Amino acid sequence: MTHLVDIILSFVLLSIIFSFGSSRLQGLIKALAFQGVVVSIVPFFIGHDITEGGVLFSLTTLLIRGIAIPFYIYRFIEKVAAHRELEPIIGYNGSIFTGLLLIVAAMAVSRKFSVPSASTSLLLLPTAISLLVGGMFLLMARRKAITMILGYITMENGIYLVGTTFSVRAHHIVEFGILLDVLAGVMIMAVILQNIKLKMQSGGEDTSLNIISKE
Amino acid sequence: MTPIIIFIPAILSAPFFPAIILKVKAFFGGKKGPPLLIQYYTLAKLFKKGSVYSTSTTYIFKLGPMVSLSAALTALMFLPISGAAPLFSFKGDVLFVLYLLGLGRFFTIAAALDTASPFEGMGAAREAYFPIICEATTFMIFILFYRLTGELTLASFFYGNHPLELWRVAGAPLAFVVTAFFIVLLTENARVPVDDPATHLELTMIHEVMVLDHSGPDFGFIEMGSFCKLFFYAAIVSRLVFPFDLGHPAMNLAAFSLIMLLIYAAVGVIESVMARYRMDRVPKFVLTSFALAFVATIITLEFVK
Amino acid sequence: MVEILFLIPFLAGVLAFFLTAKSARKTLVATGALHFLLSILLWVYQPGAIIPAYFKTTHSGLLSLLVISLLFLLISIYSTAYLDIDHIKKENVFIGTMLLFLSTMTMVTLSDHIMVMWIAIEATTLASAPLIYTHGTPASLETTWKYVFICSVGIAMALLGSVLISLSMEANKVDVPMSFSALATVAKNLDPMWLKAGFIFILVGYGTKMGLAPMHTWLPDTHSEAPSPVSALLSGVLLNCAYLGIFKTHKIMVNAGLGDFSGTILMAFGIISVLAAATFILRQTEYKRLLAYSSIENMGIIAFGTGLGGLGAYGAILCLIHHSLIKSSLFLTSGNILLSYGSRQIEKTGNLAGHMPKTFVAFFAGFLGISGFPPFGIFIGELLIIIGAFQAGRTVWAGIFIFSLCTIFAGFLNHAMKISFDDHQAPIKITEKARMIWPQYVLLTTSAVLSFWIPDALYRTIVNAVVAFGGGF
Amino acid sequence: MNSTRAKGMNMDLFFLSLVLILLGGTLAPIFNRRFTLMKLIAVITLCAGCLLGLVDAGSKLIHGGSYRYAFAYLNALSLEFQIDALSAFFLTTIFFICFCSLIYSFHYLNNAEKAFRISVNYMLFSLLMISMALVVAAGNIIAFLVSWEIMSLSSFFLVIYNYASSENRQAGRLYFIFSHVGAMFILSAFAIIYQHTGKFGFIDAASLSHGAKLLVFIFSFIGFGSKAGVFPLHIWLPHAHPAAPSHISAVMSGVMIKTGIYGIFRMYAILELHTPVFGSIVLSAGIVSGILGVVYALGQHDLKRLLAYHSVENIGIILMGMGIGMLGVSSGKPVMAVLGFAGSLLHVLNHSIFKSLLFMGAGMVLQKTGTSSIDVLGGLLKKMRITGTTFLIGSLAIAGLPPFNGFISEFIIYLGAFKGVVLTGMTFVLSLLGIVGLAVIGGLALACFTKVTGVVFQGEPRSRAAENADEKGVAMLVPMVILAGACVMIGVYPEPFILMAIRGIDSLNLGYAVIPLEGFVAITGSLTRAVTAFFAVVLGIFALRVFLYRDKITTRSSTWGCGFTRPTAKMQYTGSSYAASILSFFKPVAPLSEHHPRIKGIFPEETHYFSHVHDIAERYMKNLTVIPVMALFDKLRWIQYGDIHLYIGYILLAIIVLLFFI
Repeated sequence: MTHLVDIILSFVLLSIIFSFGSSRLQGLIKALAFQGVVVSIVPFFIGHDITEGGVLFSLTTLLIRGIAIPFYIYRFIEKVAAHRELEPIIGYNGSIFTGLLLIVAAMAVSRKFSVPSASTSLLLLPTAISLLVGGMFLLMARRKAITMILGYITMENGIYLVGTTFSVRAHHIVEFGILLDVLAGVMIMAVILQNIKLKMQSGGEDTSLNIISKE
Repeated sequence: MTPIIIFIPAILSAPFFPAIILKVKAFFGGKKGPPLLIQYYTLAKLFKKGSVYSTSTTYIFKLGPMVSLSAALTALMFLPISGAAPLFSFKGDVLFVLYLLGLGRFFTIAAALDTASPFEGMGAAREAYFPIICEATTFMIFILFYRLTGELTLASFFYGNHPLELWRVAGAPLAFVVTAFFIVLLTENARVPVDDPATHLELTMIHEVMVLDHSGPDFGFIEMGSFCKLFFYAAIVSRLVFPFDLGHPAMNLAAFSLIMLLIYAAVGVIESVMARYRMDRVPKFVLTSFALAFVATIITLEFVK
Repeated sequence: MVEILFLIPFLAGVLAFFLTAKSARKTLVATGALHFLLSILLWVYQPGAIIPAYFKTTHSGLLSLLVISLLFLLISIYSTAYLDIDHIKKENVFIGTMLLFLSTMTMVTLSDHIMVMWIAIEATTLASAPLIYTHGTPASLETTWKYVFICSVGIAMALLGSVLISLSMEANKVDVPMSFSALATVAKNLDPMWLKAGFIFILVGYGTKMGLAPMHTWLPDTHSEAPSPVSALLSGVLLNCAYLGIFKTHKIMVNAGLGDFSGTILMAFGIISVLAAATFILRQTEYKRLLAYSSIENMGIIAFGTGLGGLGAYGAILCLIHHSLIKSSLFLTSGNILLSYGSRQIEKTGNLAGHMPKTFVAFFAGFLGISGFPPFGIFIGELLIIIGAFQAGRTVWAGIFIFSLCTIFAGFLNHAMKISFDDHQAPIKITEKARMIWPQYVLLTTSAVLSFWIPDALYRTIVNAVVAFGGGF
Repeated sequence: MNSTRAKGMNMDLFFLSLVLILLGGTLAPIFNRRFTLMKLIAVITLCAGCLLGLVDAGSKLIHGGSYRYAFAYLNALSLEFQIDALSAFFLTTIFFICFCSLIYSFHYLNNAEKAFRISVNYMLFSLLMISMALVVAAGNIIAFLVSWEIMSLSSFFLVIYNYASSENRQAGRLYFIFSHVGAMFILSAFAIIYQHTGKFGFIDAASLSHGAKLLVFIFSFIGFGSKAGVFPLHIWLPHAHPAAPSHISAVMSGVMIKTGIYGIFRMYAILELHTPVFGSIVLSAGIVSGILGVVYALGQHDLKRLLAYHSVENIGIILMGMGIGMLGVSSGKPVMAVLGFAGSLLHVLNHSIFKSLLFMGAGMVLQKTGTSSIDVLGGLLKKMRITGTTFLIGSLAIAGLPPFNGFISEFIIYLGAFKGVVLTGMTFVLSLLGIVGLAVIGGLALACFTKVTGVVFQGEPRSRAAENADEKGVAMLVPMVILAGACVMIGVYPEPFILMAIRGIDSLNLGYAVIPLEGFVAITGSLTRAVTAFFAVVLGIFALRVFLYRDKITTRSSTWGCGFTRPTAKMQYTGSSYAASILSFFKPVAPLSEHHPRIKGIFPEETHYFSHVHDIAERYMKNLTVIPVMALFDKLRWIQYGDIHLYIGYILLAIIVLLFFI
């Protein structure tokens, strides 16, 4: 029987494809926000007994991942008035194609792993993997620093999915760690980015990003 | 006592034999040639004279003749002249003798270079060059002899009828050895076709040019030294071509002297019928001697096994 | 009570933000000294932790801690002199961050819980980023960006790895706290597949931080951009912290009977790193990058040794300690060179022996130490590792290893001689200050002494640390 | 520090001497303010140390037996030292030569401006001595390697003593790289031993399998060979030895490179390689380096470089002796074995004596004329009688001529080789080649040193510098005289020294009962007699000469120019031209490149000629190692050109690849 979670997760998978295909930052951010919301509510749907601590964590995560970060980045883009174009290193069609392949591969791979709580959902592991690798793909395939941050967050979503849903007695310390990671990571990156923007008025943001330095 | 009795006259007769060469050459030239005792006269004349020393020279210049002469003399002490027992003999004296002659050569060259004369340097360079190959040959020959006799002394090779033994075991190949050694003789003693002692142009000389500046008794020593050296090699060759022991020392001596005459004559003949090689040809000529010795060794090993 | 060790520098750091440059410096040195004192005391008494679930004094931790606090003390002293010449706009911020950096690193060495260690290491990244950005030039900015980004991605991997390890507990319903010490005891019961996966992610993650090729890419830029005291800290201490994570995980693997798996992977990374270092040292043009690559080399050596186990593991720990001592001294010296020649280019330097004899001695001694010559400890470390490699029958690996070591030596020698002896007329910008020399000398002397005599306590600690890998003799 | 003392207290005398040397070394920099005082203190203390060590080593050599010590090291390891007859023999050599060169250094290092550097030089020198002594005394892997590396280190610094010149820096670089790579080879050889025995000591290394032994021997042979300067691993040597100050070159060329020889001896001893293959390797290597060494020497224009190449030659001779010894063992001929090894060991001693003597002579020339380029010198014998004479003696010795020490060792090696000639198969062929090789080497060495003495010390000075040279500095003359005396002494009365060498090889445990020494004593005795005879003859001739020259007028005039009336010093035969014809014979192995503008016109302007003999080893070493390695690593450099996206890719790649291994 298909689990309710699977339906949501399939949307997440779609969002990955979409994010691969979207040529504009805004689109990317929307996809991201969606992912953030989903991954943070997934735990509710998985049949664990939910402790209030768990609820608290999930809500904070929802707040941060689904709302705070995307909003912050949205504002940021407005502020630095970055070009809306993404300047892909790998083209959109190519990216979409890769995305599809990626999902298929993820499916195949996840067959091989025996998840402790596999009973609950089939798509969980594939989605996690797809998010993870998809995030890295964005890191590699998009030239803009801002996009790289987005990719990083996608990756984090994947990790979060694994971390929260698979370890049954959800170790809060784990969740806390992940939270700290994404928060701190994104914050400091944004700060640097801002500085870059300020420093490199001349060339605009892009110059700072396909920076080529000596080996 | 016999060694001394043999040794002294040998030394004294050393200056005699070269006269034969001159005679033979003269004969070929259709001339009467110098008296047989010419070399003795020369020596006497030189010993009477005083000397002129170049301002460039040092004590090495004076040392040279003495050392080369002494080396040659000492070498003769180890040689069983006419198959009689030598003055000295010990395990490996062959090496000692060869290196002693080397010492003599070192000082001849050093003395030559002492004069700062470009010509003598030229001669010295050649004197340093060709004997290297000769030594290789000589050692090759002695390796062969060692295989045959298991000894490493001149005495064991050339005493009494030991040479006969060599012939018996080695057989025909020993002829090669004799040839090789004869070539060595020509080279080491600066004879045609390696060097022409009678030429006029210093540029083409080896031994003669090196001693240009020596005069008086010093030059006498040098002459004497080269006579002894020639005598040394000739004596060895003679033992090889006439390996027999006639029983009595006197008869041996007679036979020996005869053979020596023949050898010197042969040298004379060669000098008369051959021209001196171009300098860059000489190494090839000397190398043939090494090749001969080598072939001889390899062939003989078949018999000795 | 061990928490004090990282709390004190933390508070001091926060305090420093509100101080003037002068007093901030005092705080820096004072904290360094206090920290050193405390870690000595820690060695003596080995007290328990307030939160034993998270913190614990382990043998490996103690070793790194001692190295850290010794290095920090000396580096802080050097920095006071360094800051006189190399002017930094917000000095108190700089010093404050340094102290925070210290506290995070101390936390790494003391943390026993997998997640806590991960958090601590993440924190080191965050704390060190401002230090690298100190000069605020576009280049340094770019470098900082690279550093933060690559490390964050790496660390994220490590995070996933930690999660997977918890999964490996779930899989077999193992119910123990997620602490290295606890897991090491029950390692046998963990689910091997998830454990392997976890190890791989942790290795890659922390390996990125430790500077193992091919994840080392952030390291050269960072070390050459950062002010020399910072590079010294990064190379001498931070890398060890990352290594600590790998080391402890590897221990779990060994106890779980997966030692061959993890060991081989470690060795592979080690060899790759050494080769990578060789590649870039041969034709290097900047001496700070040169030193950075040499750090990569040494991390490779250490990983290789750890993977070998036995003699190799012991050698690896020796290399770890001595590398920290020598390399940080080298970076401090490079600071002197940079300040006096005003260029990072090897081309622009020369005749160090003539211009600054004292610095030259520190520099060349450091070079000899780092390339494995007695009387410095890396010599004996490498010796043991190579012998260990043969002992383990890894002849081919050893062959490649030795080959790369020789190449690196050749390359490094060329540059070192260029810097030390080549002709150079242009005048020197600074005079040699005592405070900019003797910290290096202390470090080098320590290494020299330790390579002939190791205190028994230290020796026992080392052996206990590596005993799991059949270390010692 | 628990030192398990074996025989009484004279073991500790050894370490006492080392401590004394160390003291001398450390005192020097302390007193560097007072130049002469510093030199005095340093030289005296160091000399005292050397003498002490000399006495100790000598007594150990005489009393035989082996003395062991162990010091706890790094809690679990230990530094073990063992002095047996072999070590003692090398120790004797080391301390003797160092002693001489220390005395020499007192006047050689006379530049007061460089006081500090000179004091450092003394410190490093003391380190070098200590490390050399410890190398030959080392009893386990760690002790050996530590001492070995310190030796390389100190000698490297001594080579770049005068680092202002880029050649010296280059030389030092080359040398350092070679010694490090060599050390790595040695290390891996030892590691293989450890792999099989599981011990850091050398004991029961003999239990290795034959394959392992072969591997160990090859590795260690490469390692030690590169230190000893075996062709083709010698290429650092002709660069490094000229670069170092002469008293150091004397020590490096005289004794330091012998530690390589010691290593090979030691490996042979501990591995008990009683199969022919090892002997064959060593002997062939010996022949090649012997001949090529002297050929290249003949082609050199720089005095010290020339001498350096002669070290290669003599190492070749030493190895030939060793190889013959090994072949003797493998083919069950004890006498041949003893002859070979004894000859080899004795040549170690002899070479160290005359080579350091020659380097000191070269140093004197260099210091007084400011150049060591052969073709601009000349006529020095008139200005430097003692230097010239001792140098002449050294040349005669190195050319292996009687009655000097070089001849003795070569003589014994010859005897051994001749013993091998009666055998069959490989042994026969190699022995034959060995003998011929030795003969050729002898001839070439003679040519080479007639060139040196003739061009440098005889004839007319070719330059201003050479004209007004002198030989001030007693401290420099004394050691030269001592060494020259030693040359003659060993040459005339070799018995004790040969017995010393034979005692030295006792510790090679060849698996034979000790064979009676009468035979050898007999040989030495007869050598002495023969030499005496020769001397008698010389005296006789001399007497005759005196007699002939009584009341004769001997006049002096200029050399007879063969009709050319205005000779100049420039017209003399130069060293290059002297060697040209011989070199042409060896063109294939010693390619000669010449540069000189062609002479044109009836009145051609001034021209010049320059020739250089290429060392094929140097050529091929570069093409076969350096260039490929560089190319390889240059190819790898693309992996990091600064694109952060690529870097992320690496991380992903690493993970994906690793996941396959689960």
